[in-house]
Amino acid sequence: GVSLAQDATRVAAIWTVPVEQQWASRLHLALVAADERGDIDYVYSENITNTDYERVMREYAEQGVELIIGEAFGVEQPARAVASEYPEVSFLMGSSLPPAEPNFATFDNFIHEPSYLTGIVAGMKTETNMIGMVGGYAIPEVNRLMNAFMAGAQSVNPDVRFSVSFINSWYDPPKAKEAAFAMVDAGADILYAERFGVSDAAKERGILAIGNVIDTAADYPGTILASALWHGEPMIEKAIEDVKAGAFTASDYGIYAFMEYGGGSVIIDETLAGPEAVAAANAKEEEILAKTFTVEIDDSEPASSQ
Amino acid sequence: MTDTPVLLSLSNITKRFGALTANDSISLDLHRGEILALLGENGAGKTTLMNILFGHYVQDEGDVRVLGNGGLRALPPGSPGAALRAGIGMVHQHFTLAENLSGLANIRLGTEPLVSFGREGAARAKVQKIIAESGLDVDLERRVADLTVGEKQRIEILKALYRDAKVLILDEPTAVLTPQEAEGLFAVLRRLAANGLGVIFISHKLGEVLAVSHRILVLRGGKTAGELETAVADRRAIADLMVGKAVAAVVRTPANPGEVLFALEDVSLHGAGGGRALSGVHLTLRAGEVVGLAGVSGNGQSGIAALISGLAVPTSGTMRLYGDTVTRPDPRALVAKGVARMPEDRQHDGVVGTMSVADNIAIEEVRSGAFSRMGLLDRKAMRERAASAISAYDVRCQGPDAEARLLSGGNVQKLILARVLERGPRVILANQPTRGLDVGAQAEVHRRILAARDRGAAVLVISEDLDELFALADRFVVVHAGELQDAGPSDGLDRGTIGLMMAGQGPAAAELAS
Amino acid sequence: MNVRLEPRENASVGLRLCVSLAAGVAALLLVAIPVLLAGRSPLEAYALMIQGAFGSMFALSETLNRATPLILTGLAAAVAFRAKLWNIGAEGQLYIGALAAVCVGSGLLQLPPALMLPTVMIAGFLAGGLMMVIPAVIKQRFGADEVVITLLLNFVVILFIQMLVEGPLKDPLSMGWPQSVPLIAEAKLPKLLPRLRMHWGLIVGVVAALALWLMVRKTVLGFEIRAVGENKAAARFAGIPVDATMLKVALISGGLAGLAGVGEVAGVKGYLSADLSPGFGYSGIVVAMLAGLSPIGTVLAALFVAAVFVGADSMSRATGISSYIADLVVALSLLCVLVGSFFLRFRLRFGQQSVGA
Amino acid sequence: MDVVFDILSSANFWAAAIRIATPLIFGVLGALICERAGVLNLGIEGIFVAGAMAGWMAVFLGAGLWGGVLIAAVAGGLFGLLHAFLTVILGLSQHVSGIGITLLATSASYFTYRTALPNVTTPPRIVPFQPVSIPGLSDIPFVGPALFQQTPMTFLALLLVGALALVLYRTPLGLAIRAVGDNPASVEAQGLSVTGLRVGAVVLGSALMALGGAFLTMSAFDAFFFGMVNGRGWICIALVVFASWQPGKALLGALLFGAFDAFQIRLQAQIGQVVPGQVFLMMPYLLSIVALILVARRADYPRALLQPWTKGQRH
Ligand SMILES: Nc1ncnc2c1ncn2[C@@H]1O[C@H](COP(=O)(O)OP(=O)(O)OP(=O)(O)O)[C@@H](O)[C@H]1O
Ligand SMILES: Nc1ncnc2c1ncn2[C@@H]1O[C@H](COP(=O)(O)OP(=O)(O)OP(=O)(O)O)[C@@H](O)[C@H]1O
Ligand SMILES: [Mg+2]
Ligand SMILES: [Mg+2]
Repeated sequence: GVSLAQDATRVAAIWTVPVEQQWASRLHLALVAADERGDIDYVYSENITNTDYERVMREYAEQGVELIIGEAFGVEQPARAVASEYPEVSFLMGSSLPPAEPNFATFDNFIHEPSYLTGIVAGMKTETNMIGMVGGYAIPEVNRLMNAFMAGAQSVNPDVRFSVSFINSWYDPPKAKEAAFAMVDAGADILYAERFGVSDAAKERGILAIGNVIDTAADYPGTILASALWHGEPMIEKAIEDVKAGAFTASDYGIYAFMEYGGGSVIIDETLAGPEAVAAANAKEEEILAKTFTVEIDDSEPASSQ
Repeated sequence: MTDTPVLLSLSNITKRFGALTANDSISLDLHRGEILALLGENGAGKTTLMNILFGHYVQDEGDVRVLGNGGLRALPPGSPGAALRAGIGMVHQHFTLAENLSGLANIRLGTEPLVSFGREGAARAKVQKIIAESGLDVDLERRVADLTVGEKQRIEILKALYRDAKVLILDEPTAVLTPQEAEGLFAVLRRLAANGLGVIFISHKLGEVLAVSHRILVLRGGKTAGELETAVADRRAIADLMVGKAVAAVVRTPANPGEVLFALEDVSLHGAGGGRALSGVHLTLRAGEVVGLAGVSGNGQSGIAALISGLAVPTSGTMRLYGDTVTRPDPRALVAKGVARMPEDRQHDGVVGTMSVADNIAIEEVRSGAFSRMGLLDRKAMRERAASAISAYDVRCQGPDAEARLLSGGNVQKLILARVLERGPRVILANQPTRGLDVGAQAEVHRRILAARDRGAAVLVISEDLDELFALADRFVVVHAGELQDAGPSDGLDRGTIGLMMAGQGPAAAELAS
Repeated sequence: MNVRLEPRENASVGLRLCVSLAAGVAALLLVAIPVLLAGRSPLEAYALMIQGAFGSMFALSETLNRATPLILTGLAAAVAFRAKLWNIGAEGQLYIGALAAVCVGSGLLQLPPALMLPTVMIAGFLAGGLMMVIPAVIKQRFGADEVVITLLLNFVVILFIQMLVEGPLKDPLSMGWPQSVPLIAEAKLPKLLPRLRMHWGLIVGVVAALALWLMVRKTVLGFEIRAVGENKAAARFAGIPVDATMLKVALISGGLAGLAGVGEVAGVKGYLSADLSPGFGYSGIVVAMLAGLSPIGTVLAALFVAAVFVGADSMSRATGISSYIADLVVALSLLCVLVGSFFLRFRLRFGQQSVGA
Repeated sequence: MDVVFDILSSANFWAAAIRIATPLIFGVLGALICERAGVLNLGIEGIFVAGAMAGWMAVFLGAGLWGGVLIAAVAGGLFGLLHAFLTVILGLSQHVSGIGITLLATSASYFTYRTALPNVTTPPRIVPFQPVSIPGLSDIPFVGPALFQQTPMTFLALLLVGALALVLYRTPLGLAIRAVGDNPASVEAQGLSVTGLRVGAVVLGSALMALGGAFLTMSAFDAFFFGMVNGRGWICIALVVFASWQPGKALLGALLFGAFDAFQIRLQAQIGQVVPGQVFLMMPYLLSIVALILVARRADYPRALLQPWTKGQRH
C-alpha cells in the first residue's frame, strides 16, 4: 500500500546468502548502482533461509514491488507458484530450470567462458603442473566454472593435474585457507579461489591464485594471476528496461552473463602471466566472441586428478 | 561453667519461612569451655537457629553477638565470612565438603588470598599440629570422596579448628557415626572444651547428650521449651520437654519364629549396589522374628539391602523367597510377592519429591490392577488408598494431592511405612528405619515394625544405632568386611560383644573378650 | 528493610498472565534499541511486527506454518527434559525423520492414499526416535553425556543428509542441485487452506500435544516418566524400569522431532535437502522451556516464537532495517520471558512483615 | 599408507593442526572454567561470533590488534555476565539461557555489523596478526616451522593453558573454583561467595571464548563473515568433556581435533573423491563421540554442574 515514486521502478532482491557472498554481491552492486542513478527503488532481504523464501516473496509481491530478483535454486516449485499468483509482478530468479510463462524469467552466472580463459593462463603458468581448487559446495554453478577452468588448463597443458576439495560452507574463510594451504603443501603452485580465504593462502605462501566472479586483485597484490569476472549490470539493466517498457517476458536472462553481452570478462595480470599466456587467452577469447569456439557447460562435480 | 566468660550470645532470634515460624524469639548464651546440647524434635528449629548463627540464613528479628576484643560484638547477619572471622566454626548436618578436593584443600578453602602461591606447606604443618593436639587423625591428602563419613566429619571439625574457632557448632554429628567413632568424637570434644572452646552440640540421641554435654537447651516448635544442667537431667524429663507430653516406651514381647521365608545361601556379590562386596553370606529370616543387622557402615549392609530390595542379583550363591530361588532381581516382582522394603535414604530413594503423596504411595504397584487398567491410571483408587493411609499412619500433610517434598522427614518415613506395610507383607526390610527421627517418631516406627512381626512377618532391621537394634531385634547378625556372622538371640547379648564383632572379631573371641 | 526471595508454591493464572504480559512489554522496550539504532521509529516497528504476524490471513497462516515444526520439536524437548534426558539433538532427529519420509514416500512404496500418509509419518517417527534411542543407549551403557553426543550427532546427520542428496537420493531431475527425489502426491500432507502453506502437520502437532498431555496425566507410562525424571533413584527403588522408561522417552522425543521433519518435507517442501530446517531443533528447546515443559504450553510458546520471528522479519522488510533483526527480536523475547519465569518461581519480599504462624 | 605418512611427517601439517586448534583451545578453556564452576555455557557459539565481530570491528575502527583482542574479550565477558545473571543469580535453566545467549550474541553481532557497514559487498579487511618467527628457534628443523608459522594469538592460547592450569591447581582461587563446581555449600561454609565465584568464572570463561572468535577474524583471517564460526563453539563443548575438565587434556583434545581436521583436508585434496567428501567432514564429530564413549566412565563431572544455588534455600 505505499505510494510509488513516479518513475523509479520498485525492485526487491531476496538473497539466501549475505550480500557479501560473491555471487549475490555482483547483482546487489548492480542494483545499488541503479538505485543510486534513480532508475529503481531498491530494497533487499539477505540471508533468507529457503524455508522463509516463499513468505518473503509473497510479502514483496503484496507490497507492490514490480520486479523481484532472487534465487530459486532451493525453492523452484514454490517460487514458480508464487509467480503464477502474482502475474503483475516480474520475477527474475536464479534457476537451473527453464523460465515459466508469463512472468518467471531465469538466469545463472554463466561465466564458464572467462573461467576457461583463466584456465588457459593457469595451465601455461603452472610449473609444478599441479593446481589446487577449493570450493564451497559442489553445486552446478560452482561445478560449471571449475570444469571450464580445468578444461581450459588442460587444453594448453595436458599434464596438468588438479586437486579439488570442498569445505562444505560458503563462509568459512579460515577453513578455505587451510584447505588451500594443504594444496600448496601437496605441491600446487596455483590456486583456484572459488571461496574467500584461498587467495589469502596463496599470498601468504607467495604463489598465484585465480580469481572467480569478483576482482580482488587489489587486495592481493602480486597474487591474482587472472580472474573470471561476472558483471551483473547487463542483465540487471536489461531486466529493468524490460519492466519499465512492459516488455518483461519469461525468458532466459542467463545469456547476459555470456561474454558476448559483456556479462562475463577475463582480467589477466600481464606482469604475472607474461605475454605468451595473455596472447593465448586473448586468441581464445576472439574465437569465443566469434562463436568459432564454444566452452562446454559441464555441471557435474569436478574431481581431483588421480 | 557459667563462671567463664560468655563467648556467644543470641537474643530473641526469630525466623520465618512463609507462614512457618521456624525460630520464635530464641535466646541463648554459650560460655567458654562449655558443651551445650541443643535438643528438639524434628523441625523444632535447631538447624535453622544454627544456620542463622553461621550466616547461612538471615534472621527476621534478633541479633547474634560474639566475644571479640573488648566484649561482645554484634555479628553482621547473613555472612558466613563474618561468622568465620568472628571465630565460629560449624559442622553441618549435611557435610559441606568439595568431594573432588583433598581434605587439606577443603580445610584451606577460603583461608588464603585468592591469588597467592606456595602456602600449602605452611597450611599442612598447621593442620598436622592441630591433628596432633586434638587426636582428629585423618589422611589429609586423600580426595574427600574416598573418605569414610567419620573421616569426612573429622575434616569438617579440622576446618573449624584451622580457623582458630572459639565456638564450634556440630549439627547431629553422630547421626552417621558408629558407636566407636562417636566415642572418639566425644573424647575430642571434651579435650577441645577443656582448652576453652565453646561447643554447641545437636543430637537426637539422649544417651550421648547426657554423656557429653554440660547444659541442655530444648526447643519445641521453634520456641525455647526449657533449659537444664545435664548433671540434674534424666532421659524422661528431656523427652517430655521435647515432645511436650510423655513418650510411651515400646515393649517387645518374646518372638515366636516360624518357617524360613527368606534366605541367602552362600551368597557373594561384587560391584553391584555400591559399597563393599559380599562373600559367602548366609542369612535366614523367619516368620514372626526380627533379625537385627549390626555393623560399621560400609561393611556390606548396602549389598544385603540391595539384594533384598531386588536391586542386585547375587554374583554366586542362592537367594530364596518362600523356598523358591530368585534368579533375576526385580523390585516389582518382589513387591508383588509380599516383600516390603524401606530404603536407607528415604528422601533420596524413598519418595519422588515433586509427585503427590498419593502417587508416592501407589508408586510400587502402579502397574498392578489396583491402580491402573490398560495403561491408564485409576486416580480415584490411588487417592482413596492415600486417604486411608494418611489417616491410618497419621501422615501429616495437606492431603493426598500434597507434594511429597513438602513433608517433613518423619512424615516421609510414615508415608513409606504406609506404602509398604499396608499390603500385609511377609518379608520386611527396614533399613535405618528411624535415622534422624525424633523420639516420638522413633517410637511410632518401632511399634509398627513390631506389630508386623507379631502378625507373622519376617523382618530384617539394619541400623547403626545399637539402642534401636536392641529395642527391636530378636536375633543379631553382624556384618564385617563383607562377611556375615551370626551373633545369636539378642537376650544373651551385650553391646560390647556386638561392638567387637563389628570390629571384625569372631563371636567366640568377642565372647571371651567381653 | 531488606529484599528477599521466597519460593512460590504455585503461580496463579492471573500472575502467569501478568508476568507474560510484562515480559512481552520488556521485550518490546528492548527491541526499541536496535530499531532506534537503525534510525527508525519503534512504534512504527511494533505496529508492523503485529501486522506481519497477524495482519492478514496470509500473515497468520505463515505464523501458524512456522509454529508447526516448533510445536513438534518443542514437544520433543519437553518430553525428554521432563525425564531429565537432555536431548539437544532434535535438529538431527528432524532431518532423519524427513529422510525416512522421503525413503518410504517417494515412490518406493505403493500404497493406497489412506495408508500412505500414516506410513510416512510412522516411518519418520520411528527413524527420529531411533536417532535418539542411540544416544540414550550409549548413555546407559557407557555413561557418556547425552548433551554432547546429541549435539555432535546433529552435525553428523546433516553431513549424512548432504551425502545422500548429492549421492544415492539425488533427484536426477534437479539439474545437479543437491536435493532428493520428491515425495509422491499420496505421501504429502494436505494443505489446510488453498494457496496457503499451512498444512495438516499443524493438526498433527496439536494432537500430539494433547496426547502427551493425556499421557503425562493419565497413563502409567506418564507416571513412570515423571517419577524417573524427578528422582531416578526413588523410581528404581520402587521398581520402575528406569532404563526402559528412558528408552521410551527417547523414542517419543526423537519421534516427535522426526515428525517435525516429516511435516517440513511432506507438508511444505516436497523433497529433502540439507537446508530443510533453519534450526527448528534448537528453537524447540527454547519453546519447551518457555512453556515450562508443559505440552499445551508448548503449543502456545511455539505460536509466540513463530509470531515474533515472522512479525519481526516482515517488519524488517517494511522498514528497511537489516533482516538480522528478526533473530535479535526472538532472542530478546526469549530472554525476557526467561527472566519472567523467575518471578513465577519466586516472589520478592520487601522488609519485615509478620506472617501468621 | 605412504600418503598418510607423508602428511604426518610434514611440518606444515603440524603447523596447520596447531592453527586449526587455536580457536578451539580458547573456547575449550573458556568452557572449562565455566563448567568447573558449575555452569554450562551453551552461549559459546554466539560468544565466538561476538568475539569475532567485536575484535575485528575494533581493529577496523583503529583500535590496534591487541586493542581488538581486549575489546573481543570485553564483549565476550559482557555476554558471560548476562549468562551469569540469568543462571547464577536468578538460577534459571542453563540450557535455555545458553541457547538464548547464542541466539542473542549471533544476531546482535550480525545486526551491528550490517548496521555499521550497510553497503559492503566485498568484506572490508584489516591487517591481521602475522606469524612471528623467532630467529634461531624458527630454524630448528620440523619443530621450528610447525611452531613458528604461528601468530601471537596462538602463543597466547598456549600460554593460557599453562596459566589456567597454574591457577586451577596451584592457587586458592583455583581451589575455590573447583570446589564451587563440586559442592557450592563447601564454598559458602568457608566464607566465600558462591555467586561471586561463579559469576567471575562465567565472565572470564566467556571472555576466553570470545578470543577464540577473535582469532578467526584477526589471525586466521582478516575479515568478518556471517556464519564463519561454523560450529566451532559446539565442538568445544564436546572437547571439554573429552578433556575431563583438565586444561592439559583440553589442549590435547583441541590439538587432536586440529590434527584430524588438517589431516582430512589434506587427504581429501590428495586422494580426492574416492569417498564422498562428507565422510571426511563427519570424521571429527564421529571420533569425538567415540572418544567420549571411551572416556565417559572415567569422566569426573563437576558434581554441581547445572545445579543452581540460592543462598538461604534448601538444596
Ligand atoms: N523447601 C521447603 N520449602 C517450603 N517449606 C518447606 C520446605 N521444606 C520443608 N518445608 C516445610 O517444613 C515442614 C517440616 O519439614 P522438615 O523436613 O524440616 O521436617 P522435620 O521438621 O524434620 O519433621 P519430622 O519430625 O517429621 O522429621 C514441612 O511440613 C514443610 O511444610
Ligand atoms: N530454607 C527453608 N525453607 C523453608 N522452610 C525451612 C527452611 N529451612 C528450614 N525450614 C523449616 O523450618 C523448620 C525448622 O527446621 P530445622 O531444620 O531448623 O529443624 P531441626 O530442628 O534442625 O530438625 P531436625 O531434627 O530434623 O534436623 C522446619 O519445619 C523446616 O521445614
Ligand atoms: Mg528433619
Ligand atoms: Mg536439623
